[in-house]
Amino acid sequence: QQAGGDLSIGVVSDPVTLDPHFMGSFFEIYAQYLIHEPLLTITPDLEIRPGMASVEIVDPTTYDFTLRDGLTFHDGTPLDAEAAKWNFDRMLDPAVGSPRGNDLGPVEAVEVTGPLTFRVSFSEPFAPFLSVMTNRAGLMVSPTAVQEMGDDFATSAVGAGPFKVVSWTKNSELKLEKFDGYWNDGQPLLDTVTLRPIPDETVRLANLQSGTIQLMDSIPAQNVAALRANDALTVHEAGGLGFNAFSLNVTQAPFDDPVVRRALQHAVDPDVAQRVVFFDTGSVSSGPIPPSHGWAHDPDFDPYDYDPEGAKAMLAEAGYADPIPFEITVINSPALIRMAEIIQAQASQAGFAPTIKQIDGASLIVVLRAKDFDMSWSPWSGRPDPDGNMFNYFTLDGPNNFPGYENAEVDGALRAARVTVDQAERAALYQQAQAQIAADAPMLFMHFDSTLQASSANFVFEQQPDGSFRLNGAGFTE
Amino acid sequence: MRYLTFRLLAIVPILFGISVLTFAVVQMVPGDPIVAMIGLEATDEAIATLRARYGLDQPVVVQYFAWLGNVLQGDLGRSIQTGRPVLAMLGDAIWPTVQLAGAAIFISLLIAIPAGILSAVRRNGAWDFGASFVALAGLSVPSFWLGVMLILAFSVTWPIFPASGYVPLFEDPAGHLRTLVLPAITLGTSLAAATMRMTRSAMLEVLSQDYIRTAWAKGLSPAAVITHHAFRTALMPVVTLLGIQMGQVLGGVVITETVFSWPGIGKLTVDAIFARDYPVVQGAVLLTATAFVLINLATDLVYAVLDPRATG
Amino acid sequence: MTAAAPPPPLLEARGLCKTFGGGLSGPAVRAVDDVTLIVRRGETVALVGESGSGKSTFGRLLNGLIVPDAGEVRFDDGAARGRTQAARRALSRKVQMVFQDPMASLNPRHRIAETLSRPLFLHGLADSRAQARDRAAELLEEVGIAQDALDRFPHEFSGGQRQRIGIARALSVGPECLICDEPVSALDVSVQAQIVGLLETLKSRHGLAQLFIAHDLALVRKIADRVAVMYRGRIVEEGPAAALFAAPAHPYTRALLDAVPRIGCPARPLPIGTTAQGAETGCNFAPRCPRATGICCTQRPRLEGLTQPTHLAACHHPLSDPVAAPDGAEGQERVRRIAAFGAALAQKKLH
Amino acid sequence: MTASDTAATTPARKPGLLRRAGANPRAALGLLLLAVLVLGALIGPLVSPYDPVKPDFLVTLQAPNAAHPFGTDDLGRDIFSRILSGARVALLVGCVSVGSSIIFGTMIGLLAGFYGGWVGMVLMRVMDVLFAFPAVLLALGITAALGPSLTNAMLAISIVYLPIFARLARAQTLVVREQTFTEADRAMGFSDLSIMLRAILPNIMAPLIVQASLLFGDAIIVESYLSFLGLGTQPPQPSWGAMLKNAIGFLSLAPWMAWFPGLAIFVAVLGLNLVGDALRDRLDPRLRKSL
Amino acid sequence: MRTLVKPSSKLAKNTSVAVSVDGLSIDVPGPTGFRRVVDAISFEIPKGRVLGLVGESGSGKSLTGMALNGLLPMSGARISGGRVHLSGRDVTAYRDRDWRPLRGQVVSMVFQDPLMSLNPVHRVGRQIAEALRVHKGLGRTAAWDGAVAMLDAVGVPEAAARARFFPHQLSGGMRQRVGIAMALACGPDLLIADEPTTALDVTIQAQILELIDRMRRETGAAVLFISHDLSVVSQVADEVAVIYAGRIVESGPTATVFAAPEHPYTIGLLGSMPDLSLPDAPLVAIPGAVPHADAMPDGCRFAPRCPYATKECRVGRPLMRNLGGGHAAACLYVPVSPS
Ligand SMILES: Nc1ncnc2c1ncn2[C@@H]1O[C@H](COP(=O)(O)OP(=O)(O)OP(=O)(O)O)[C@@H](O)[C@H]1O
Ligand SMILES: Nc1ncnc2c1ncn2[C@@H]1O[C@H](COP(=O)(O)OP(=O)(O)OP(=O)(O)O)[C@@H](O)[C@H]1O
Ligand SMILES: [Mg+2]
Ligand SMILES: [Mg+2]
Repeated sequence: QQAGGDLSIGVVSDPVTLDPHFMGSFFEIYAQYLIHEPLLTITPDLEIRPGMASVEIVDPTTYDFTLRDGLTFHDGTPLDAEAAKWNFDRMLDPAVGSPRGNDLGPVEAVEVTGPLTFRVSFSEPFAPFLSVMTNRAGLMVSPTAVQEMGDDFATSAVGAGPFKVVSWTKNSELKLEKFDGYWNDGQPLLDTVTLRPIPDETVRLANLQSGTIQLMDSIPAQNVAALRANDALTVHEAGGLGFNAFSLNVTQAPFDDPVVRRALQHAVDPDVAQRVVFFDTGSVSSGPIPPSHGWAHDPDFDPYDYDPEGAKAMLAEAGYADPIPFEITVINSPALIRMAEIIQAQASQAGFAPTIKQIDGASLIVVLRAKDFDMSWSPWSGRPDPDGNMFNYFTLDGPNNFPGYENAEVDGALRAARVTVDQAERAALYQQAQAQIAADAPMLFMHFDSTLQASSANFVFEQQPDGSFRLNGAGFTE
Repeated sequence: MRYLTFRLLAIVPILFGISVLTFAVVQMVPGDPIVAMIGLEATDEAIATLRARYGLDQPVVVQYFAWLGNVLQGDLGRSIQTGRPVLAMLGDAIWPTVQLAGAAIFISLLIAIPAGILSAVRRNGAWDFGASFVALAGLSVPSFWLGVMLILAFSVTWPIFPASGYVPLFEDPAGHLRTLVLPAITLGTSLAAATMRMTRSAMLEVLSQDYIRTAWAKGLSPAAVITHHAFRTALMPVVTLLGIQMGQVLGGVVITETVFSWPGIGKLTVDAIFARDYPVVQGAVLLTATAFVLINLATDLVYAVLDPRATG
Repeated sequence: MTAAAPPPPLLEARGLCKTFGGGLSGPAVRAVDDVTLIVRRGETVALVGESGSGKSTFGRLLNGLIVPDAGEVRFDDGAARGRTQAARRALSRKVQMVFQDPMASLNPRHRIAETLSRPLFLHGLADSRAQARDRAAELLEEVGIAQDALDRFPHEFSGGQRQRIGIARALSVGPECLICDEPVSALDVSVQAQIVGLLETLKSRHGLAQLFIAHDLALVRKIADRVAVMYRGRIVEEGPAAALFAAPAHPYTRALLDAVPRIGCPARPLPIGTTAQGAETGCNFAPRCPRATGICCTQRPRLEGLTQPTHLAACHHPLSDPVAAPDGAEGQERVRRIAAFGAALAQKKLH
Repeated sequence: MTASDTAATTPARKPGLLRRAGANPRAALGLLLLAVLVLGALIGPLVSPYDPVKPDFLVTLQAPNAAHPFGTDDLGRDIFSRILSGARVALLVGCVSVGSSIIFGTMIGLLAGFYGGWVGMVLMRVMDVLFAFPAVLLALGITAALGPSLTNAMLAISIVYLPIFARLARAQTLVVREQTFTEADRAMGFSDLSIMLRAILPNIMAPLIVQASLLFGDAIIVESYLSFLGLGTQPPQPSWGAMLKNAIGFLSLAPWMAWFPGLAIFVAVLGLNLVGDALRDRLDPRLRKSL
Repeated sequence: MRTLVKPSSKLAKNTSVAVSVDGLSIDVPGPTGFRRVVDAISFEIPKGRVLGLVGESGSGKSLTGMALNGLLPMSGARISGGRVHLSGRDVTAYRDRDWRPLRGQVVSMVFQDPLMSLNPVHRVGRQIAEALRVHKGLGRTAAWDGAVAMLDAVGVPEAAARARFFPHQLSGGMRQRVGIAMALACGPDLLIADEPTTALDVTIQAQILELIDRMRRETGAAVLFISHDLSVVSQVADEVAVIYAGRIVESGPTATVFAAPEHPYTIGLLGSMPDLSLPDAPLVAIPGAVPHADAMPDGCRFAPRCPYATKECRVGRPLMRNLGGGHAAACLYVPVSPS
């Protein structure tokens, strides 16, 4: 690896906004960790390390942060305790409407305790907090820039990360260049990074093959085998943090009946999707906790076997004579449609009569929030902590509780896990919740996706499970 | 002059109609820019806050007239998603589209006009058959497909042109042209097909006119008859078609721009629709429609120049 | 025509005016300008004039196809009609039209049977398909077309046959007056004679009155009882055919007659006048008229009776000398041979 | 010179279909391709060897072979059966969208052309609005608003085509309205409605039908665009456009997935356009004259 | 007076003959193959003379005219027999390339519809100048001046200004003058006027006829004047040829033919046409219609419509019989006995 070089990254879609406090779509993470940097960092195997700040856990509800000396934002203003507090306040201010407020859990107060130190205190213990600080809510923006730029901040963010924004041509390229004032000496190696949105996976791959880009996100699973055999390219696969699943609307027929939901779990064989849709990348999923959450993941957890006849029998026993019709809502992407088609085909062998409804991404969110579906794809890109994968989904009024699932026991377990500090204890609580969720079957878990990326063979970087790019240490060889 | 004023005035109700239609369609689309923007994690309060901030909690009619009032003052508003002024976004996106559309039309004319003329002059000959076949093949290839094929052929198999991307003209003219080639061919192909067929039928019609016989009877060479006499008049329906095509191109660039990651109006509009970014959708559609109407007016004027009878 | 009291007017136009255009589409054209004309029962009135003089417009005004700006049309002393569909329909039973271009006047997509039976149904002259078909066949026979024409399309006929079909259609509703707008000018000479013959036959058989619009003066002279000459929307001369042809009073009529090519003597082109103004306020013809004087440019001449009260002209300086009678000597042999040809035809009953 | 050699005209022979086909090979080819399309759509379900929507996960991505002449797709469905089934969709899209837009467009154009004045003005301005509205975006908006489905895609396509037919019908009506036979009908006392429907309508149909045949092919392509954007037919229903879109992801792995739907679209569009061209040549009297 | 219509002619060496047509036959494509629509016609026109070619629609007049201009192949027709000589050269087998220098220069044409036959998008001056530039090699301005002079010569007032007009800005009569100016610009030996007055009003028609007459006197061009109107032909033609169904049935000096027509068809044609000078002449219609090219009767083609026809008329083509004074007719029974 050598210093210097220009990297072009082919990504799936342009970020919507560069303001981390308002990022809502998955595609923003491509740029976020390059422009901004979280207070704490996380390794690819999810170990939390000090970054711009170090932290001391005073007690389960009190955290003392110490910022490095001499941190500056790209605009030269200092990143000190005041600036950090300002960031927290912005995220927490209901008038601002930032979705980060929810990430931060029960924060009670942020106090500046010195020029470079501040304390975050909670009303109750919040175990995932440190992992949250390695993620979206840990990203600090320049208060001066936000105040001066107003609405324009979203397009020309000013952070303290290794790269700063040079120009952004919407839908064409986001040009970043090395930030000279970056705290981590010798980093980054690259001179410039250009993010180029190329929505079509085939075209994106063509760009990599023709050398217009040196790194691409989301290679199509079906091409992985062939690409691995190609010496000029390197394929990177890392288990993702999220899950690929469908919500079953438990508030209305037919999925208000747990028997029907359980029958559906027996009717569908995620192994087929694993092979046909994902070409043996990633892994089959039975619950919300992916293998990458090593300490919480239970590899033997497999509550439902594939048993179409059994499913049929269950339904017959429960008095369903005719095939049960329902609609599978899914967004328009070849792989997801393929998955929906598989579910449709398998379910119709087991006493169901599903149809597929394709919608666009924006509609999906509306559909999910309005519970205007029978069964809907509800993706989750995942967080480094199981809390991030479960709390919002399965607590009683969790914002992502799309199925309308209500189970006091699960709710209790998830809340308890939040305030529990001991990891083993937490793992037990999550597995207990996972088992109960499986029994109630408000969701159909299909797959734990891998993060699939490819690069030119001469480009070396450390792949992140969440698919984001954190390019400290990344560079070209030779 | 009076005619021009009349025509310009006639544009106003059309644009008004278009803005109403756009507003109506956008309102009918389920979804909401705020939800689309902040995604799955948004809380209801956050959504309400942001809705109020962008005036989306107002009745539709109020929103429309507020928007219209601003438009009349030259303010198209700001994107809800990115907060950028719509006018600036359109300004950025228009050049790539104009370049792409221009190049596509140029390529299509380069192919279509000679092919159409030849095919008409050698009617039912091998040339006619061959050219028509190729033209129809052009019509029947969906551009998303053609685009991908061109990329695989000319960037991967024979790496001559970049697979996609946009290089601004003034930054790197050579690079610009290189990135322009494949998308322009993709878009130009279907245009060429239509133009070629129109040229052919217009030429066929003109060639059967009495004044062509007069031209022959004067002893002119075939080249003179075909270019000076026949093509000159056959050009008129072709120009009209071009006007309509240019308008359609503005809408039709969507696919090409998506495939080639070309940062133009089409991609902007589609993204805005999918993001429910109302101000952007409205601005983009209004821009496209205005361009369409103006281009059609321009072709009518060109028509008047080409056809002295029209200026009566 | 006898000297006895003239038959009562059948179709009467009083002070008809029609202006086209104006506004955005260009300058206004006074196509018909204060025209009064009467067609009596059983009479053939010819309306002649150069192209664009407003003949067709006048014909269409008479038939209610277009609405006059001023003036009125009366039929058979009936009250002026309104513009309603019913009124138009009632009029159309009395007054029918034969058009210039026989191909264009027949709907190319309708079989002849349909063309002929639709009017019958419309006017309640037939109740059933079979009845309408029988009647259509009768009509075809009357105009000299074989019955098998019923199931064919217009393009399968020759020009003359099409015009016969057009006439049959006009006859289908039993009109009392036919407006023939240049019914033969698109036809071959030999066919012209056939159609003119047919119209003459029908006239005598049904007592049809005719307004015969034409520009062929030679033909008009053969068939018309009365002739009206139109120039730029106005009638400049009107009178019994014989009188008008023998001694045209208006310089325009005279020029028109002179320009007609005749076998054996050269035609004289209309002289191009020198005065360039006057048409607005004075006589329309003044700018081209060799006899025009100051008054012609300032004062509009009225259509007035001359020596004969039935022969009217709108001219400040009417001509009074008769046209030199053709000696016709060199044509005698031709006439003889034509007559013999006619006789031979009659004898052979070739048809 | 004698009479015999002057009367030497070739004996009249009935111009049979084949002979005429030989005279216009383009039209013949077009008709042939069209026949293939229609036949495929009609008897497709009878002859197709497999259920076009039923996956068979044991035979995914098989190259063309004896059991699957066109190969199988990523879910193991028989491409041949899907192509046949897609022919129905193509035909349906063409017929319904072009059919409804020709009906309403003609009505609008006929009214606007016949009456002119305010009625015509307002109708045509509305059409202008639709026309100036970018077609793909209009379709996008409609399907986005009403939800993606084949029906809505067809609705969108027909709205896009509506002004094309309306304008054409109006232009034709303006011409035919001035023709003598309409005047003859009026002189006969026929009502406006009767004149419009019986006299004018049949005479303006020819160019409309030509246009329809061309747009029919276009509709198949537009449906593929909508499918590309996820707004067309819904899975698992195969439309050629959707199949093609899906195939793009497998170009290197299973190129046959793209060959056959691409070929099907080509054949259909080619056939329709050839037939449209031939119709245009036949129905346009000016061109016929020069024949 | 010369005999214009010759049963068989030696090669015309006499260069005072502008055009000589010998046994010309023309075939046109039909649905069932080629069919003959002009059948072995012969005539010649000396310089400065006018031959009137009259006949009903479809009789082959225009095709004959086109044959003299080499334009037949454009409409798919072809010469299938006979010879055509233009100013002494045999052009029968000329190809388009050979024709080009002749067109406009040796032979030129005036068409029926002056609006349709002028290019709507070019100024009339340019359309005339074009011929001068091609044939006379004139420069742009010289050709333009020539065009203006030509317009002046054909009686277009304010020629310099009118040259800048587009066809639609001129009246019908003016347009036809432009057409004539264009045809005569390069001083052709032969002018073919195909119904040049049919689309015009009588008053304008008289002017155009006069113009054609004057121009042929001034330029010495021979004129083939095609018309279906006998009285118009009688105004300009020195000689007439009456054509019926692709065959010439009668020809001769104009005065002779019209004073004493011999062929029953000519008589019938004259009888169908009222003449203002002879108000008493009966109007006689020829029954029936011109036979269709696919169903030509054997023998005399007029026989089915002819009141004098006998059995003999139905076999064999009646030959042109010389009746003296250049007058000839193709009828078995000429001269027709009056009774
Ligand atoms: N519908 C119309 N709109 C505008 N102008 C018209 C219309 N109809 C006729 N005119 C004009 O009115 C004048 C008279 O036309 P009209 O057709 O009555 O003449 P005409 O004597 O029948 O001529 P022709 O012999 O050529 O048939 C012409 O100048 C014509 O251009
Ligand atoms: N290009 C052609 N193809 C086929 N048939 C043709 C062609 N041109 C002329 N004809 C036929 O040849 C015959 C003679 O045509 P021509 O044009 O010479 O007649 P014409 O005497 O000039 O008639 P008109 O008075 O109508 O101009 C007609 O029957 C016509 O239908
Ligand atoms: Mg008229
Ligand atoms: Mg002719």
